[in-house]
Amino acid sequence: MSKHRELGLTDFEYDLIVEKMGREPNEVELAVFSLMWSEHCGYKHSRPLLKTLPVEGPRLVMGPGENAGAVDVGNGLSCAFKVESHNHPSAVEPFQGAATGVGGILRDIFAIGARPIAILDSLRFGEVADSARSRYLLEHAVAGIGHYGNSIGIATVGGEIYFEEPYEQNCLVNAMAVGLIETDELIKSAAAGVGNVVVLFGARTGRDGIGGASVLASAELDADMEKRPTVQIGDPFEEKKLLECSLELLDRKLLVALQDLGAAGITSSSAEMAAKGEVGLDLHVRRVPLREQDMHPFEIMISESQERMLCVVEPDRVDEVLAVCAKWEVNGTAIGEVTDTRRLRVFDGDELVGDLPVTALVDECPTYTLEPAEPTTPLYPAPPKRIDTEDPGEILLALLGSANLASRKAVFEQYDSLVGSRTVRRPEQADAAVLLLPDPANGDRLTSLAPPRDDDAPKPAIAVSIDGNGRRVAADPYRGAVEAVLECSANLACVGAEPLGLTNCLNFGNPEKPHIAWQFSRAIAGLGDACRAFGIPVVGGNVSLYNEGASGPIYPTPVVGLVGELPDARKSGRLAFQHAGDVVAIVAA
Amino acid sequence: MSRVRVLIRPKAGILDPQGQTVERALPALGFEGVTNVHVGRLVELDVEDPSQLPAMCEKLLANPLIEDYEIQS
Amino acid sequence: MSRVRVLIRPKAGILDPQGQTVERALPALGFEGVTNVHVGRLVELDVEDPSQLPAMCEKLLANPLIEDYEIQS
Amino acid sequence: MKFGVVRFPGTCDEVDAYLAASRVGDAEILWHADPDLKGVDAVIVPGGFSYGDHLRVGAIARFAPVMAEVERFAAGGGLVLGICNGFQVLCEAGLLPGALLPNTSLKFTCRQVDLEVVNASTSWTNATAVGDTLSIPAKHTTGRYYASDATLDELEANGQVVLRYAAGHNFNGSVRDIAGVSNKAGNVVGLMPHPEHAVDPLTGSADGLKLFASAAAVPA
Ligand SMILES: Nc1ncnc2c1ncn2[C@@H]1O[C@H](COP(=O)(O)OP(=O)(O)O)[C@@H](O)[C@H]1O
Repeated sequence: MSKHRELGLTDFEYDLIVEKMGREPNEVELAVFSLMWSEHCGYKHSRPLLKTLPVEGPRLVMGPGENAGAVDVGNGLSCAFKVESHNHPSAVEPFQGAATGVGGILRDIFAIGARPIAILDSLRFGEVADSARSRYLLEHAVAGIGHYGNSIGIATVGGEIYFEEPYEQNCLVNAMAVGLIETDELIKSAAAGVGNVVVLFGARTGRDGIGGASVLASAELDADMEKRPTVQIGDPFEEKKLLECSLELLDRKLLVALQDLGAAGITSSSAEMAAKGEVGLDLHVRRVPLREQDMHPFEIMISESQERMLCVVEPDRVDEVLAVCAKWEVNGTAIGEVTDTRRLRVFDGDELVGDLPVTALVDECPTYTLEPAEPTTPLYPAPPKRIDTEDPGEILLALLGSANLASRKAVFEQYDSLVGSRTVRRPEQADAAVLLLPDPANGDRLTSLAPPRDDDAPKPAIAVSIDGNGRRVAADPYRGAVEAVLECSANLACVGAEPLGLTNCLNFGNPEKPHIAWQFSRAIAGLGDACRAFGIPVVGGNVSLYNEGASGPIYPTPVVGLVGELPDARKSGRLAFQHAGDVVAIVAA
Repeated sequence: MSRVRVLIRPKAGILDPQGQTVERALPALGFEGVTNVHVGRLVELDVEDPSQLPAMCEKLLANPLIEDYEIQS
Repeated sequence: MSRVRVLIRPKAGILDPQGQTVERALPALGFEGVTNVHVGRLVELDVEDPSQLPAMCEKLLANPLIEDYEIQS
Repeated sequence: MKFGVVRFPGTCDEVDAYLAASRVGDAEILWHADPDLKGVDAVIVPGGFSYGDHLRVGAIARFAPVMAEVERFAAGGGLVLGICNGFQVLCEAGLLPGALLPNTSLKFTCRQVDLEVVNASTSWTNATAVGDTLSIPAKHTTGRYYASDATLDELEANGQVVLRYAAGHNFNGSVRDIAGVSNKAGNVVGLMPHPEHAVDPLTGSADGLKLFASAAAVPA
C-alpha cells in the first residue's frame, strides 16, 4: 500500500497535496500534511456543520477558533473553558489516556493566558456489572484523571458517568477545563512580527504518539518498531511548572503569541500560529531538546510528547524568556524564526528538509459533505431487560443497585474538589458546582492575592456543569441534543445560575456512514436550536468521530458543558432538604 | 516454594518523569556524576510454580504497553 | 562509570497494602500459590563514584525509618 | 505576625495557605531556591506535590535551600506548620517524628473529616481546647501516619500527638488515628488535613482558621 494511504490520506487528497505543493511531497512534508489534513486537525467531516452553531452572545469574549473560548463574568474578568475528548488513547491505556486528556485541555486554557481553576469529566463505559474490562477502564481512567488534576493542583469539581453496552469497546473520556483571566490580558495564538523568535518550552520531545506515521521510517528503523511508544505518558509535575512558567511569561508581557502543543505536536501548533498570523516560520528540528537522540526530522515534527508549549518572542526578550523558563526548571529553546514567506520551512542543520505552504496546510484541507440518511431499522439492539420482577421492593433494590443510579462518591472522592478554596458547592451538594470569583469589592484581582473579607457584600460566583445522554440522542438525535442543553441549563438553574456560554464535545461513530451522518447532523441542528432559544453562544468544543467497536457504533453522544454566573454564592441552591417543616414543591412547565 | 524478584521499569523511549526528577535533584544534594536514572518497581514474592511468572507479569504485575519486566529468581 | 541497581522495600512489619492488593488479585486471575508479596521501588543509575551510594540511599533514595535498601552493582 | 509560605516546584496549596494566613496576619511567599526566610515570624510548608511526589513524597523538597533555613529557624523555636505535603516534607527533614505511608486504600481520597484536638498548647493549636472537634478537609494518597510503637508511646507521653481523626474518620489507616503531631517543644506542627481550605463557612467550614489564629496569638 502506498504511504499516503497508510497515513490515512485518500488518493484524491494526495493528488491535491501534489497540486498545492507543485511537486511530490517528501517524507517530512507528507507526515505534516497527513496530520494537518486528518479528521482530528482538519475537521474534514464536521467543519460545515459546526459553522451552523450560534457563536454570538452579549457576554462572548472569545469564540471558536482559539485554544479555548471565553465569556465575560463581570468586573473585568473572563472565564475561559473548553471540553475535549481523549477516547481512543483511554481505550488503549486508560490511566495515561485519561491523564493526558486532562493535561491537554488544561494547556488549552493557559495557552490563552487564563489560570485554570476547575476540571470536569464526562465518562462512558460498558456495563460494569457484566464486564471486567469496563471495570478496569473505569477504575484506571478515574485514577488517571485524579492523578493529573490533583497533582497539578486544579480542582475537579464535577462530571458525569454512564454505563451501557454500546460503550463497551469504545469508552468515552471527555474532560472540560475552566479558567479565569483578566479580559484585557487574553492572548491569542497568531504568530506575528517577521524576525521574531519561536521558542519551544516544556518537556523534551520523544517518540510519543508517532504510531501511525512510523510507516515513514526507513526499513532499518522499522526493525526497531518495538521502541516506538505510541502511548503518551503524562507528567503533571512538568505541566505544573509549565503552567506557572507560562503565566509568569505572560504576566511579564514577554510573549507575542502562545500556543500549546496538542495532537500533531510542533506541526499543528506552528502551522496554526503561522496561518493565523499570515506569516511563515522557519523551524530547526536539531535544536529541539530530545529524549532520544536518533529521531528523524519528521518524528520531531509530529511527536505528541506532552507538556510542551510554543511561543513567539521579540529577539531582545529571548534571554528574559529563557531565564523565566530556567527559574521554573523548564527547558526553553529557541527553535525558529517568524518569516514573511507564508511557508513552514523545516531545517535539519543547514539542510531544508520540508517546505510547506501554510495556507494549504491549515485552511485548505478539503471538507466533505455528509450524506445523511435516516435509518429505517433500529441501529441498536434493544437493551436487555435487567429487572425481571413485578415486586416494587425488589425493583427498588435493583434500581438502587444499578451502576447508573449508584452514588458517584467512589469516583469523585478520588478528585481534589477543593484546591483553590473557592468551591462553594462540591460534588453531591448541588446539581452544578459553584465556584467563587475573586471579589473586586475587596480589591481582589486575580493577581493581587488579596484575601476575601467576611463582609456582607454579595459573593459573585460561577457555576459549571457537564451533561449528555447518548441513549436519548440515539432515540432521537435532534431532541436528545436539545435535552442535553436543557439538562445542563437546569443544573445551573438549580444553584441559581444563568448560563453564559456553552462548550461541547461531539462523540459519534463513522460519519461516512449515512445513518451516522444523520445522527450527527440532526444532533448539531438540535444543539444549535437549543442554544439559539436560550441565547447561549457556543464558545468552542471538540469533535471525536469514528467511535465504533466491532459490534457497532457508540450511542451518538454530544456532551455539553455550561458556564453560568450567579450574583451571590451564599444563595446557591443545594440538593439536600435543609430543614424539617420546609415545604416540598414541584415546578413544571 | 521459591522467593522471586520482579524488576519492572519504564520501557526504553517511554517518558520516565520520576527518573528525570531524581537525576535533576542529585547534584543539588552534593551527588555529582550520576546519570541515566530510572525509577521502577520491585515486586518480591514466594511462588510455588515459577513457570507462571511471565504470565503473571504480563497480566498484573507490569503494564506491557509501557513497562519492561525482568524476573530474578 | 558503572550501572547500579538499588532495591528499596518496605521494612518488615510495616503494613504493605500494595503487596496485599497484588496477593489478593492473583488468585482471581488464576494464579494460585503465591504468598508473601511485597512491592517496593527499583532505582537504576549510572554512577561515577559507587562509594557515594550508601550515603545516597540513606539520604535520598530510601527512608530508613520505613524502608530497607539493597545495592546491586 | 508575618507568615512565610514556602513554594517548591509542584506546590499547589500555597496560595490558599497564604490567603488563610492573611486573614490573621501578613503573609509572604518564600521561594524554595532562596535560602532566606525574609524575616517572617512563622513558616508554613504547604500542601501539593513538591517535585511531583517523585521517588517518595517529600523526599526531594526537604533538600531545597530554603529548608536549611527552615530547619535553623525551627531549632531556634520558630513557628513552623507543615500541611499535607508540607507535613511529609517536615517528617523527611527530621523536624517531626514518623513518616507518611500510602493510604491503606492506595487511593487518593478527598473528604471532609472531623479532627479531635488532643493537645491545645502547641503554637498552632493554642486557640482551641482539648476535645474540640474541627471539621477540615483531607485530600491525599500518602497520609497513613507511621512510627514505631516505642516512638508512639513516647509521643503520647510528651503530648506530641496534637490531632486525631474522630471515630470513623481515619480513612488512611494512620496508627492510633493520628492526624497531626508536633516536635517536643510544640513550635513545629504537621498535619495531613488542610486547615487552609477551612477558613470560610461559605466553602464548608471555618474551623481551620483556628490553627492560623493560634500562631498569630503567639508573641513574636
Ligand atoms: N465523572 C465524575 N467526575 C466528577 N464528579 C462526578 C462524576 N460523575 C458524577 N460526579 C458528581 O457526582 C454528583 C452526582 O452525579 P450524578 O449522579 O451524575 O448527578 P446528577 O443527578 O446531578 O446528574 C455530582 O455532583 C457530579 O458532579
